[in-house]
Parts: sequence; C-alpha cells; structure tokens
Amino acid sequence: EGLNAHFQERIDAEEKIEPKDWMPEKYRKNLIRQISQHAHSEVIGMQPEGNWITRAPTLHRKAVLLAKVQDEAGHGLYLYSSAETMGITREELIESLHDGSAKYAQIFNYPTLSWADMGAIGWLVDGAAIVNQVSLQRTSYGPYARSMVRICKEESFHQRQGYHILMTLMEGSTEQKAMAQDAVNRFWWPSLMMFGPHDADSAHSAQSMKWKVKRQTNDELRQKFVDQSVEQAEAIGLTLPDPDLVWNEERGHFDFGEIDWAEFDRVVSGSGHCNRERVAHHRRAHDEGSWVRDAICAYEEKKRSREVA
Amino acid sequence: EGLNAHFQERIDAEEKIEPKDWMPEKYRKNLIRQISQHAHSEVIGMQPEGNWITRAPTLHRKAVLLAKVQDEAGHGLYLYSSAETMGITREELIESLHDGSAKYAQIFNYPTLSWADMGAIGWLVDGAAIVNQVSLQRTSYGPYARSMVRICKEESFHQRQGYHILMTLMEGSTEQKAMAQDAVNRFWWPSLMMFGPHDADSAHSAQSMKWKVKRQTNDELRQKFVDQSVEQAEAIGLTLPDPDLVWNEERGHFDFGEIDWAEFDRVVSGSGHCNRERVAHHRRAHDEGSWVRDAICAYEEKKRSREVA
Amino acid sequence: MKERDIDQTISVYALRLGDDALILGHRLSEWCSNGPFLEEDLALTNVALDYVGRARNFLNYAAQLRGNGSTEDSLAYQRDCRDFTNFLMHELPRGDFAFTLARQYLLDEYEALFLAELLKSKDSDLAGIAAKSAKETSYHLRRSREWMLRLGGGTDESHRRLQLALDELTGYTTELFEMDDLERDLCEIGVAVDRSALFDRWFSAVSKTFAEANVTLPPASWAVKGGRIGFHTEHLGHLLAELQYVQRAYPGCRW
Amino acid sequence: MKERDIDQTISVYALRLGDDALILGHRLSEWCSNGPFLEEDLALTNVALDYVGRARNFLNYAAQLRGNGSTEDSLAYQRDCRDFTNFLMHELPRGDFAFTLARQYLLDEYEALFLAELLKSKDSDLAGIAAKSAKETSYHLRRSREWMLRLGGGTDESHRRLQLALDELTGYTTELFEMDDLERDLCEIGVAVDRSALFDRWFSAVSKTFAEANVTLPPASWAVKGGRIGFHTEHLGHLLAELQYVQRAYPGCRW
Repeated sequence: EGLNAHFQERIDAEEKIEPKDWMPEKYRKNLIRQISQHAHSEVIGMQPEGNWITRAPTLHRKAVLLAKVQDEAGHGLYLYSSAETMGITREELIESLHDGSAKYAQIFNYPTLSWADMGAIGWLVDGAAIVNQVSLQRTSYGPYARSMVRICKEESFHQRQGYHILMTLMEGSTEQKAMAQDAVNRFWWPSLMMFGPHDADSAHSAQSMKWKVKRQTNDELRQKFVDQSVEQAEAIGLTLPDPDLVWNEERGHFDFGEIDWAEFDRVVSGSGHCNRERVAHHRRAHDEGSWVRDAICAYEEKKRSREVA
Repeated sequence: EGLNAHFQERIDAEEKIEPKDWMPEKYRKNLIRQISQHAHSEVIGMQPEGNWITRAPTLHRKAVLLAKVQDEAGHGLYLYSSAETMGITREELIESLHDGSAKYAQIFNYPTLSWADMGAIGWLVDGAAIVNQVSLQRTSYGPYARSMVRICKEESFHQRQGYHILMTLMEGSTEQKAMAQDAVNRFWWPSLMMFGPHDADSAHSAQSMKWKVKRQTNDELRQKFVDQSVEQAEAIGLTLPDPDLVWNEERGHFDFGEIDWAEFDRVVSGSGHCNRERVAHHRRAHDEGSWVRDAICAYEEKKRSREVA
Repeated sequence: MKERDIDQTISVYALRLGDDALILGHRLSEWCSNGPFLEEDLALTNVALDYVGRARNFLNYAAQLRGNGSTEDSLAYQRDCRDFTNFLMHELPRGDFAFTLARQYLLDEYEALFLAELLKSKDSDLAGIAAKSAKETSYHLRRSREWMLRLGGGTDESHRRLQLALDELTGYTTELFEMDDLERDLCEIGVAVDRSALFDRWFSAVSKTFAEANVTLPPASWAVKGGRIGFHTEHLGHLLAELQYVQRAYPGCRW
Repeated sequence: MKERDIDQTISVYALRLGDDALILGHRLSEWCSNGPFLEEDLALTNVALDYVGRARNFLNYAAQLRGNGSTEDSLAYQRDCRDFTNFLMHELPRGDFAFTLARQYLLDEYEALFLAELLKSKDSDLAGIAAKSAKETSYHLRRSREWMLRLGGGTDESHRRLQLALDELTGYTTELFEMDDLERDLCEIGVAVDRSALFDRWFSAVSKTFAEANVTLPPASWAVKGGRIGFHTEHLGHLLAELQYVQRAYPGCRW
C-alpha cells in the first residue's frame, strides 16, 4: 500500500519511472502491453509500405520510401528495447505477436492499393501517430518517453513526405488527382480509429491517465488530429470524406461525423483485408530466418570457446 | 547373330518394330536415349514459353500460347509412353533428367527475353523440330513413329502461330520490328544447332541410319530447314543473321555460314543462360509435387482395400 | 431503367464476370510447368485456358456494350487495380496444390449453380456464354471434387494441407453470395443471377463433399470482401504489373 | 575519339554502372520486412538505400551526357530488358539469406577494388561518385565479410547453404572481369577502370575469406555472361514489370 502511494506521488510530481524503480504490477503490464503494441505497429507497418518500394514511380521517391521503412525498423528496435527494460524478451514479444495475444495498429490491416496510398499513410497515419506520440513524450515511464522523443523527430519528416506525395499528385493529371482522393477516402476513417474508442468506452483509459502513461484522452487527441488535417487537406484540394465535418465556432474545433465502430470491430476481429497476411508474413520471415539466428549463436559460441582455449 | 540379321532384314523391309519384338540391346538403348531426349525437350520446352504466358500482350495470344504449351505437355506424355514401351519407367526417365544423364534440346537453355521470342520459337524452333519429326514419322520403332504422326499435326499449327506473331510485329511500330528482328537474331543459329553436329562428326548417326531410327542425316535436315526459312523470312521483311547466306544455283540450295560450334559446346557444357535453372525448376516442381503423388497412391490404396473388404 | 442505362449496367455486369474469369485464369496459368506431374500440368493448363476463353467472351461483350472503342484487350490491359471487379478469392496467390484445388472446388460448385441460372438470363448473349461455360465447369467440377476426396482421404500430409487451405479460404466465400444494387436491379429484369439465393445449395454441396473428404469448411467467423467495388488485396497489383507489362510498355500497338 | 563521341561513350559507361546499382538495389530492397531479424532488416534496407543512391548518381550523370531530355527516371523506367546493361549476377532473384549475402560479399570485394580505381578517373564526375560510393562499400564489405565467416563457421545448415550459394554464383563472376572495346577505349584515356586487371586481387581476397569460412568458390567450369550487351536471364523482365509499372501505366506524369 505504502509503495503504491509513494509511486503515485512520484507520478503526480512528474517524476519519470525508471526500469529499476519499484512499480505496481499492473503498471508494468499495462506498459508492456502498450509499448509492445507500439513496437509491433512499427514492425508490421513496414509491410504495407514495403509493398510499394519495388514499384515507387521515381528513384527519388523510392529512396525516400526505403529510408522511411528503415526508420520504422529503427523505431521498432528502440521500442523493443524499451519493453525489454520491463523484463520481457524480444522472443517473447514476437511470440505474442504470432499467437495473436499482442496487437498492432489495426490500420495496417488495410491494404495499400496505389502509389497514392504511400502519401495517405505518410500524411494521415503518421500524422495521427505523431499527435499521439507528441503527447507520449511526457509519459511517466522514462525509457518509453525517451523513445518517443527520438521517434517524433523522424515521424514529422515522414508526415511531410507523405503530404508532399499527395500534393504532387494533386498538381498532376486527372487520374493522379483521383488516385490521391481515393487513397484519402480509404485512409481517413481508419486514421481516426487509430486513437481508439471514445473516452467513455475506453477500458484502460482512466487508470492510464492517472498513472500518466497516457497524457491526453483518445477523444482529445483525435480532435487535435481532425483540426490540423482539415486545413492541410484544403490547402491541396483534397476532400475529407465526411459530410458532417464543419467548423464549430463555439467549441473552437471542427465537428465531425461518428466513426463506424462496427467496421472497426469487423477489422479487429479478423475481417480486415490483411489481418492473416500481416502476421503470416512476419511469421514466415521469422521462421525462414531461424537458421540464420542459429548460425550466429553457434558462431559466437565457437568463438568464445576458442578464446577461452 | 541370326536374330540380329533377321532384325536388320525387317528394318530393311520397312517393317515397324513393335514393343514385344526382339531387338538388339543397342537399338533399345539408342531409342530410349533418343525418345527420352525428345520427351524431355517437350517438357523442358514448356518453361521458356511458360515464362510469357502471364505477360502475353493480348488475350487471344495468351489463349494460343497456353494451348501451345498444353500441347507440349501432351507431346511429352505420348513420348514418355513410347519410351515406357521399352521397359523404362517415367520415374527413371525423370531421374536421368535431374541427374544430368539424360539430355534435352540445348535451345531451351537460351532465355526468352521479349514477346517476340514467342514468335521466334514458334517459327524457328518448332519449324526445325517439324523438319526433324516429319522425317521421324518413318522411323523404324512403331510407337515412336506413331507418336510423331500425332505430334507433327499439332506442331505445324504452332509454327504458323509463331510466324504470325512475327508477321504482326513486322507490320507494327519501329520498336516492334526491332523486337522481332532481335528475337530472330538470337534464335537463328541455335535453331540450326538443333539438328546436331555435321554428319562427319556425329557419333550415333551411321548406326541410326542403318537401323532407320533416323531417316535423314543431320546435314540434310538442316539444309531443308534453311531453304524453307529464307523465303519465309523475306516474305515479312526479316533478315536472317548470316552474311554468307546465298542461293547456290548449282546445288539448288542455299549456302550458309559455319555454325559456331564453340558456342554450342559452351552451352552444352553448362554455360547457357538457363541450364541450371531449367533442371532446377523441373526438380523443384517435382519435389513440391511429391506429397500430391503420395496422396493419390494412399487414396487409391485405401479405395482398393475398401473394395476388397 | 432506360435502354441506354440498361446496356451500361449489363456492361458492368459482364465486366465483373469477365474479371473473375481473367484473374482466376491468370492464377491457374501460373501452374504451367509447376504441376505435381505432367498429366496434372496439362489439366491445370486446360482449366486455365477455359477461363481465359470465358474472360474473352464476357469482356468482349462488356466492351461491345460500353462502346467508345473498348475491346476485350483494352479492358484487360488498360485498367488499374481499383477498376477491377473480380472477387478477392480469385486473386489470391496460387499457394500450394491443395490451396489451388480447394479454391477451384469451392468456385466450381459456385459456378455450376451460377451458370445454370445465368443460362436462363433474358440477355441472350449472357445466356449463350453461360451455356458454353457450364459445360466446361461441369468437367472442372468433376475433377476438383475428385481431388478433394483424394487429398482429404490421402495421406496425413495431404489432409493437413487441404484443411489449412479451407481455413484460409473460408472468409473469402462470403462475398460470392452478397448482392449489391446493380445486380439486384438486373436481377429484377431477369438478366442477372440472384447470387444470394445460391448459398444454401452451394453450402449443402460443399458440406457433403467435405464430409466425405473428412475435412471442414470452418464457419465464417471472418469475411474479407470488396472485390466488386475494387477494394482488393495487395496481391492484385502485382498480378496486373505482370499481366499488363507489354501493353503498358508499348502503348497503342497491335500484337 | 571526338569530344561528342567521348561524351556519349562515357554516358554508356555511366549507364552500365547505374544499371548495376539499380538492379542490385532492387533485389536488396526486396528483403524489406523479410530479414531474419529486425537489425538485419534494417541493415539490408540500408545497403539497398546506398545502391539506389548510387544508381541515381550514375544514371543522372549518364542522362546529362546523353541529353535529349533524358533523366535518371527516364533511364530507369523507360527502357526494356534488352536495353539494360547490368551484370547478370545483380539480377538473380534474392534467394535465401546465404545467397543474398554471398552475392553481396563477392560484389563488395569487387566494388572495393573497382571504386578505388574509379576514384582516379580523369572524369571528375565519375571520380566524385566513386569517392562517395567507396565509403559505403567499405562498410558493406566489412559486414558481408563478417557474414561469410558467421555462415561458414556457424551450423552445418548455414555452412551447407553458403556453399550452395557459391556453387550457384561462381559462373556469374566471370563477366565482372571481362572488358569490351567500349571500356577498353575509355580505359586508354584514363576514364574507365580496367576490370580485367582486378581479378587477381579479387580472387586472392575472396579465397582468403572463403578459406577462413571453410567453404570454396568452385573453379569456373561454366560461365554465364551477356549483361553488358543486354543478353539477360529471364529474371530481369519480371523485375522490370514491377519496377516500372506505375510509370508505364500513367505515362508522362510527375510524381
């Protein structure tokens, strides 16, 4: 009890919790869940964009996309390391991904169907991620907060690059404009879903706010994202696919339509276009790589025994 | 001795040798070698053309190409059956293909690099094959001769289809014409090599002629092919890549340049673009299919035992 | 609907059926020289050929109604991923032999029922294509059904692979039986088939076969759909890159 | 040679080097999300990125000399298989991890020697690109060499796979060291590298590594060549279908 109270005092005083500090078991579990979900999202997120690296329409765009996906791998690494500070191994994290007990962002279960999707993902998906991550820079767990600082710097590049892809398309041919609008039509609502259920329906929210694992609620963050996106869309002639989107003078925010939570549930429960494939892809690569990992272990082992001898 | 003499008498009298007839061991071996090489050529020949089925430029051409490759599979089946009449099994034939002891036509070690290659293969490669096969319709071994009759009918379709592909290209854009000419440049000499070494250098020829396994010599058949090809090339504006090609009034045939036998030997000895891949492809498909073949056996076995019970 | 509108609607309908045939035919044609033995190579190529033929018939009719210089080839080679309207099941990679044959069997049972209805279409062109196709499909079905029994009743390995294929495929069957307004409208005037009405017969047929083969088509706890509105899997784009390369690289040529 | 002819010859030379980098970069980029563990995914993507950058530098220079509105992108996206001049080894499918790393190591040793010479080219653009590339390659080489030791000295399985990869690759190394007239001419005026002169040093370097890794590069009893004259394997066409699809499907657009 005393430990718990002291822990909460530290949180309230905006102290960062560090790996060796005492923490409630639920806090630990909650964070492992959140960080691992975040890590897996970076890693699984390599697939929908990786799908277009070999088809990028210019060498410049190809280089930028490659660099971006590389950054995502890097983010995955930071985040796995953060999670590992809580006493879970990478192998365990990967196992949970494969057996379905760990999640990743649902948006990566949507397929990438045109080059414009690289723009929409950069602009909207990375955009939504940043809104969330900026807020998480002040999360109470030290290693996680520090990961977020590093990640945020890179993500804002990604968002600008995505936006630039769409801008270029919107300045192009009729077909290109249609391609850009179509991508935004498909990714807008799933991006809003990225912030999670409404605050009232959010299972983990209240406790997470108290522990300052989360610093702003789902709905606050979502509103922020909507507000910033409307202006950006208008600037390049894109229409956001929501007839209810309108400026609310009184609130000082944009009102927007209700999210189709049935669709969200459908995707969560396995009916997204790519649910099975994303995990199967990861599992295949992991399985195909097992002989390589074994080889390194054996090699290092031999080296050590030679050094001892 | 008496058997041998009697056998040769039958051959000389143009009687067909049938599976149950006595035959010299060397005749049997020679024929197995020749029929299996022919069968394997049909089967391996599916690969270079199969390489363009998914990229055929019109649906009509795709259907024609599919039908052609299907015919090749069919020819492979007839020929394996002919070989099997001489007491060798399909599995043994395939094993010899995989271990390199059985050959297939060297021309299939050349890669198909453009759509025009489908034209060149049909016109030249099938064209050369027909010249050979027409002659083999009168070969002394009955089952083989009958296979040839069936096969020749279909092959002449294939040749016309190939020629038609080239004709269409030659009526097309500058790029299409160049594509057609390039394909002919690459496939002309290898087609001439299909008839094998000069008669003087041919290891098996004399005995094969005596047994009427072969009815015309390599050089006779090659000359026939050259003569017919020159006119066909001219008709659609293609140039055969041989500066020495010229009409010889006295011989009543076209003279042509010397084949680059060093190149032929290079390809035979493993330096063709596709030697390793053709066999590896066949082996992979065969290995991947082993569980299917096992399943049929097990299923038939179970059915039989149910019927007995 | 006005005459002109009806024609355009039928054109879209024929396009859908053509896309189904084209894309499945493509996947089947990938088996060429990759079959488990030569007879099967020949048989799979043969089915592929039937589907390419069917695609040509439907696309040709769609092009004719569409006008504006459309041809079977412009429809096959000059539309991008989002314009294709085939069911998602058809575009899934060929997988192993069990996957290809399980998909084929599920679709053969579906096609047999579908074509038997399309035969009665008031649109005589569609009815004519259906007549020709139905004969092919009855042959395909005999073959693919036999393979279900062989694989299900063969070895442990073949049984395992077949069951795995069905686990993967089940969620893609849902959209085969879902109608949209366009098809409902055409259905009302006796042109299109009410696919939703085929489900019970289909399910009972496949259930019977799978019971005999000792495997199960898992209940649809998930369903991926969108083919008819061009919402595809990531596989189709790669397929089209290959299918369309020559036409795209040398535009405006005759071949 | 006349000034103008020299420029055009150098343009072809730069194009060759650009094609090598572009095609190998493509194969490496296919590893994205397919590596054996995340660090390696990152590392392979990084090498791919270096090669794409190198391709851009060479192709850009080739385009500049070529004129007529050529750009790095028109060269990468608007030529067909027969116009590409990369070595055949670069276009072979990625294979397993052992194959990709063995190819990379063979090429890294080659590139290290080649770039060290190109650094001294009288053509300052080529020398400049070489300088930047040489730094990258020395990093790549350290990595790929280490992997040869790890795989050769790891498990029986990794040793077997590495040896298999070398058996497959050996015949493709010959053309790395064969000169044609064009390169000989440029060599004479101090622009190009005499690749034939690199063989001994290359062979001694790889032999040393392979001895340490307990594998062998089999003697070249066969040699497949033709990349520099556009006589490719069947793999390149499929690679290009993917690489060029978007540009081909929507011609004349900015991206």
